[in-house]
Amino acid sequence: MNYSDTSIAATTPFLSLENVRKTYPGVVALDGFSMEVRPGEVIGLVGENGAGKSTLMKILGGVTTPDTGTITVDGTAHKGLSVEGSLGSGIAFVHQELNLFENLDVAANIFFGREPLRAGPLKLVDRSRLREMVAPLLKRVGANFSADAQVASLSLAQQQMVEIAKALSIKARLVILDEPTSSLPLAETDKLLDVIKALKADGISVIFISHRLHEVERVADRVVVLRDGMLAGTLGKRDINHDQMVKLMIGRMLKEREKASEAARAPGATALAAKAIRTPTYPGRPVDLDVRRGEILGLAGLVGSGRTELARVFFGIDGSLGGTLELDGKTLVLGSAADAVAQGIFLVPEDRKLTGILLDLSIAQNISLPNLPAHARRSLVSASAETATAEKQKKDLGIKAPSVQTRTGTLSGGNQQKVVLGKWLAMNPKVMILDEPTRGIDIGAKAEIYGLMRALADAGVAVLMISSDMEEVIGVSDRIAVMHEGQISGILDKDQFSQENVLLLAVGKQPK
Amino acid sequence: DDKPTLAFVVNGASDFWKAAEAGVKKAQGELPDYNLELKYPEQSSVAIQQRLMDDLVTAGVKGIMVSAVDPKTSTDGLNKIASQTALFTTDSDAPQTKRVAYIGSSNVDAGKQAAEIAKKAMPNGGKCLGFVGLLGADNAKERIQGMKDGLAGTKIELVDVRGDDIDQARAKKNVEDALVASPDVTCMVGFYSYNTPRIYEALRDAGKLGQITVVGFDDDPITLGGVKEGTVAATVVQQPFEWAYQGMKLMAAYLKGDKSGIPAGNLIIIPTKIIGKDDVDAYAANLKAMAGK
Amino acid sequence: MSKKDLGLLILILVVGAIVAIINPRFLLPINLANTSNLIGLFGILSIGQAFVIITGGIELSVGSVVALLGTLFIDFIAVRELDWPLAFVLIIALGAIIGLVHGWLITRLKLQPFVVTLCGLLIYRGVARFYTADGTAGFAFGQNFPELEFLTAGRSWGVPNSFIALIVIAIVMWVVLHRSVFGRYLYAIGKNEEAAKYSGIRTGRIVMAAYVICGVLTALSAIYFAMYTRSISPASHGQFYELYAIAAAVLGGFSLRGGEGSLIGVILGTVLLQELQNLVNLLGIPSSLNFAVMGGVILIGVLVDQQWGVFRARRLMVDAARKNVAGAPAE
Amino acid sequence: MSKKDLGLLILILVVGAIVAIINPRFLLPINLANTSNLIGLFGILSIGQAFVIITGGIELSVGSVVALLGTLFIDFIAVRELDWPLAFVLIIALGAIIGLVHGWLITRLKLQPFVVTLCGLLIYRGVARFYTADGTAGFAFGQNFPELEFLTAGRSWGVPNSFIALIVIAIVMWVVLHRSVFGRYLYAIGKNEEAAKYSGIRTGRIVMAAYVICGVLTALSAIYFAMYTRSISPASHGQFYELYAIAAAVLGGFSLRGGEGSLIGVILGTVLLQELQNLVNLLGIPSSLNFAVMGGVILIGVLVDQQWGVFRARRLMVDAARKNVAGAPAE
Ligand SMILES: Nc1ncnc2c1ncn2[C@@H]1O[C@H](COP(=O)(O)OP(=O)(O)OP(=O)(O)O)[C@@H](O)[C@H]1O
Ligand SMILES: Nc1ncnc2c1ncn2[C@@H]1O[C@H](COP(=O)(O)OP(=O)(O)OP(=O)(O)O)[C@@H](O)[C@H]1O
Ligand SMILES: [Mg+2]
Ligand SMILES: [Mg+2]
Repeated sequence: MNYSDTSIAATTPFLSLENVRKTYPGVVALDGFSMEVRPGEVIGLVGENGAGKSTLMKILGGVTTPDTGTITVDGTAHKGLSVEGSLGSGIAFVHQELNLFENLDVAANIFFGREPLRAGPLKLVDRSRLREMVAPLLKRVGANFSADAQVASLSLAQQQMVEIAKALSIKARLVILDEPTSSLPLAETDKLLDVIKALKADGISVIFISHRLHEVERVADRVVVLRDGMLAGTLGKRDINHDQMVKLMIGRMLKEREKASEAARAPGATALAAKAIRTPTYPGRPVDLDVRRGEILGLAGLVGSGRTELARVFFGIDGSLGGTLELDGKTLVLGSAADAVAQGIFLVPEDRKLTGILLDLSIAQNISLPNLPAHARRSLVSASAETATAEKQKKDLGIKAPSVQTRTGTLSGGNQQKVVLGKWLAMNPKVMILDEPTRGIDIGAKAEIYGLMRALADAGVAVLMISSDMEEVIGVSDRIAVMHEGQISGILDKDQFSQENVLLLAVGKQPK
Repeated sequence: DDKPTLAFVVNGASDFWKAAEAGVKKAQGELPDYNLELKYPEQSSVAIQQRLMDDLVTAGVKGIMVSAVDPKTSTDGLNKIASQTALFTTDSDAPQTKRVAYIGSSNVDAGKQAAEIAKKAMPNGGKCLGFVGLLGADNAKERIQGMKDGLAGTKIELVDVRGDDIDQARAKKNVEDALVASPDVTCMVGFYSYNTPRIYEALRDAGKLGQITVVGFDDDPITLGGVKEGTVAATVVQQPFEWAYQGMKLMAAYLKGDKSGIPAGNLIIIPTKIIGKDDVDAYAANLKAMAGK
Repeated sequence: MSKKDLGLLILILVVGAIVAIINPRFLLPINLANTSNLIGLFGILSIGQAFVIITGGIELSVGSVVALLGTLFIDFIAVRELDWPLAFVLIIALGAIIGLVHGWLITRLKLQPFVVTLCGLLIYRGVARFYTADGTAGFAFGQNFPELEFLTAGRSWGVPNSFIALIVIAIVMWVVLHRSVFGRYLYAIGKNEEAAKYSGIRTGRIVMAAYVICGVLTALSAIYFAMYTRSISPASHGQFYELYAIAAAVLGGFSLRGGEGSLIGVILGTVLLQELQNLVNLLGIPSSLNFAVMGGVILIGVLVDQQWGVFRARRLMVDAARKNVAGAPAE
Repeated sequence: MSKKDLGLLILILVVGAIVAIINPRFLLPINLANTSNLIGLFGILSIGQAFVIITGGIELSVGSVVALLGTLFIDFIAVRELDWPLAFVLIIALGAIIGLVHGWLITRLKLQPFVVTLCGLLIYRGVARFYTADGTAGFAFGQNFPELEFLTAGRSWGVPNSFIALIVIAIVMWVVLHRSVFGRYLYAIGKNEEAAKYSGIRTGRIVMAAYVICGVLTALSAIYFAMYTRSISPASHGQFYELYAIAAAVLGGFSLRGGEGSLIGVILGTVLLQELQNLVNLLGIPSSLNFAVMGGVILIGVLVDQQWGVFRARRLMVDAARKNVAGAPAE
């Protein structure tokens, strides 16, 4: 083992996995995997979509049990853990999918299942002590909301902070974070990484799963790489770097991001234009923005700056409270998403499982759904037309699945995202809006999606990409619009691109 | 207005009570000093009827004539009403309560009359099947018992009675199923007012009209039509019109202090009648006249 | 035909065989005709319900609508003496309007289907009772409508026309539900309405259409029921028919969460329920146990189906594990 | 008290005031006592239902359980002459067992609550009817149980003891639902059962406990109803009571999707429903319209609540817009 930090190497492992194997019908999610976790160690766990990271964490969290193999916690060997068993041995878990109760307040969520009780047999919640216990936790994660706030009123990022506070609240010995930063941009991510360091200082181990490799580089003591359910390799502190991780993950080096697109492009005509549009969340802040044909317009901003809201208005999900939309110079009235789709305005939404795809339908059925009449003769669906369209998208996008009849719910996150893209690419987009298109997507698939966006732009489509990933915004966009509290605070052209400028605009200041 | 109100509370929504409504109407014409009303509980259940009467008492009703949903076991509830207003019973009696009097007919006697019809129509004996809404209801039990008593010692037998929970689709299907299950049945009895028409229609659909003796109760238009046609042997009719008409007048007199109308046993029996082919026209005409049509 | 449907069919045949052995008169053509008549009536009702259930909704007012529209139909032709085809069209239109109002309240005003249709259950029966002043709507003796009676209560080649109507409706609705674009939308909405909306489907209209279909089919069966009983006491007519319809759908493999179920399933569910009712009468079981038998069979049916699903999933899992383990060394 | 509850309370008072003006006898102590007695009976039932609804479930068998357990209770003490405290305990235990079985079928065998309790609705009434052979269970003339009668149908200081029982139960249940860990888990499960499971909560047990609570409270109210009517025809006793209970909960702000509602709400819902029934009788509205009035008021109540929410959200938005625009130049 290549431990750089000898003090950690010397300690006995808190937890070890040996030869763990987990299969789902038709899929080997984990195949003879072994690893160990020592006290005070931060392990970065990386791997492509579907490599088995979440499966591994679900086994540690007691949500599923492995087919074979042993899990040793504190010297005791188990065939599998239960949720209570896992919690009991000090394993705290922030799931990839959020697990909060919208109808309860923040405090109730953080200490859910471990409420301080008042004396007496009735098991009444001691509400004042609960509040006392929550306050320092919220402070630690840098929350900008109160302990009494209903979770339903928080943004996705704020909810993620609640999840992290919850993990901290357990006197944990191991904290597992499954893509905690996937919806955390900029400042919040830094805060989280600080929290991880503080945990380490307290002797608590952390397993940190992320597709943002630079974050892993910053905090990990050791990186474990998964590939196809197997251990592809382990990197010690000194060996952790972007290229090494990528090589282990996908088995080859990734070419440098093509700089070809650097060449100045003649901007196309304006495709979608917003004139003084007011979104329901920021009704007092009119937005002016135009997306041109043949460009990728990046939309950056802090958490809750109103980008998703704007996208929802562009896609006809929410009505605007004022202003006008224009498509190719003609006024556009959108009563529903159907109207937008009819005009060739498509949205790849931020919340894939809730709004992006139907998990119970097959890949083919998902892809044909927005354009079903075209796959039908006399209103009757033609299965062969459906399959043909889906096969094409599967091939073009490299969707990894046994067949196009596979249930979408069994695919890994990245492949699900490709299905969402596929359903729009099968039609003729004029304007393509992508809200956090690479959220939770591995580096290989990311590159493919960037390529796809570029190809779309080259074909004359207006692409609007909302992203909280700074590298992505700067690397992919032709222009960057930045939002601040519901308004466009500035637009940067390629020669003005810099992290600093985006950040300044995002907090409402002028760029240099 | 300050006129005292008298209420006639029935045991559930049914066409049977339409005649009583006519009786109440006629009595109203003769009792201008009173407000007369007829009340249907929204469901045929003890709790709901009890509540309706409680509310009527609250609303200041001076006298109530009730066809209790379950008189035998509602003694306390009825007594509570009787302590606050003049309570009369009709349709089925509650002799153990403090009700002033009962006006109505005897279901047992009605059952016996049904037996008479059957005996007359089938001198050589036969096998009868009965159909009824609620097997457990008192009026059903008494009619069935009366008929069985009446048939005792003859070669006619009431072999089974099928219930339908007042679902007319089931009532008709029950007859259809009975025709299949018991081909040897020679007579059918409809104990509730809608049962006889359903028997009539099922027999007509099966082409068995006239081959099976039908004994009816009450005076549904289809039943009377069948009687006239000769396909229903005869029907036993009660006279809810008379109960209501006489009852309301009696109650009004009683409230004025005139107790002469109440006989010694506190029972005023208005006998049921057998309506056969010969009486049916006169009876139907009379019905029409009473309803004021 | 799915495995689920096949299982139900086998159950129906087994029960039928047992009843036929105990009482061979079960198989008499007249009995089969009588029962298939009721299958027709309840089947039409249940198909309507199924269209609503597939969207994740529920229609509890079915029984009250049967009472209200049946009362109006008889009143129109027997008392007001409208031509029956006109009355027929009016009633169907009323059914569509009721469906439209329910759909509108549910999709536009975002009320819960259970609440809307529960209120409908209470209101429509009340209106029907008020309309007849708690009396009965029925034909006078000898009032006849030969064509209407033939179409609704008559028989062709010994088969009740109501059953033939059910078959025709079932075939059309099978195509609509399982082959058409509209049917696919219904399933999609039942599975995940949000995602369907984000795919550009006008979910509001589709759901509304489902309630209208339910309203129309309910109106149609209301006419059939009216012509079957030929007399309606609004206080009790059609009571609990919504439960029959829901039970048929559930037995037929529909999930009340939406997005699951087949048209053949709901028909088979109806057949089983009517077979049970017939059985109670033919075997001389006390009528009081009628509902209990129905409840018991539904429970057992759903339980077996569920446990069978669990068993199959488990076996699949074990198979997968075995295959994968076996295959491992060869890799 | 939440705003929703307050709105409901105001509605109750306004309706009461109007009725009192039209017919001052509405305020007679005897009328208030009669009505509050029924509020007590239905309130206990509705609280039980509320505990199930909060988990996202539903209990449709309530009316049938009231019939079955009421029949058994009267049979136990009037015919079998058990001591009433023993009979009381037996009935409550039976209620708990019914709840346990439902909870078990729902949580362990993963059946849908609607299906399980629909079967219960059919089965229990059937059993009750079979038990009495479709007869009536009632007391013989002169059979008296002074203590039992005092506790169930008696009054203390003019207040019906059933109402006092409701108040006591409501207070206890308020603490359980709104202050205890168990109550918090119920809300959590109603909103997101998966997440509750991931938090290490034994959701199965909690849900089962909710059904047991519902069973016990239903059993208790079954005894109260039995002692109120003193006679039970199992074919009709308690019919539709599940709808009353569900309607009270819905009026009180419960969502059938689970995770929403307050104990005060369900009590106020019960009060409003009983007030409406009282009103129909007192104002001489035809009883046939009773259910229609109930349905209409529930629909309007839910609509107003829903539209009020939409309106408030919109006003909030407009306010925000105005404030922001006004503030803009100053920046
Ligand atoms: N419940 C399930 N049923 C069937 N297959 C599953 C299930 N859960 C996961 N899988 C499969 O197991 C494999 C591993 O999935 P897992 O979620 O662990 O990947 P991951 O590494 O977390 O990917 P991502 O980065 O996209 O989150 C994938 O092929 C996935 O399709
Ligand atoms: N349903 C809601 N109710 C109340 N506030 C909301 C709701 N949805 C969003 N918000 C708030 O509106 C603001 C804008 O949210 P939006 O999701 O559009 O932002 P965003 O820039 O896309 O950020 P994110 O990165 O969180 O997606 C945030 O402050 C968020 O908290
Ligand atoms: Mg994952
Ligand atoms: Mg967003």
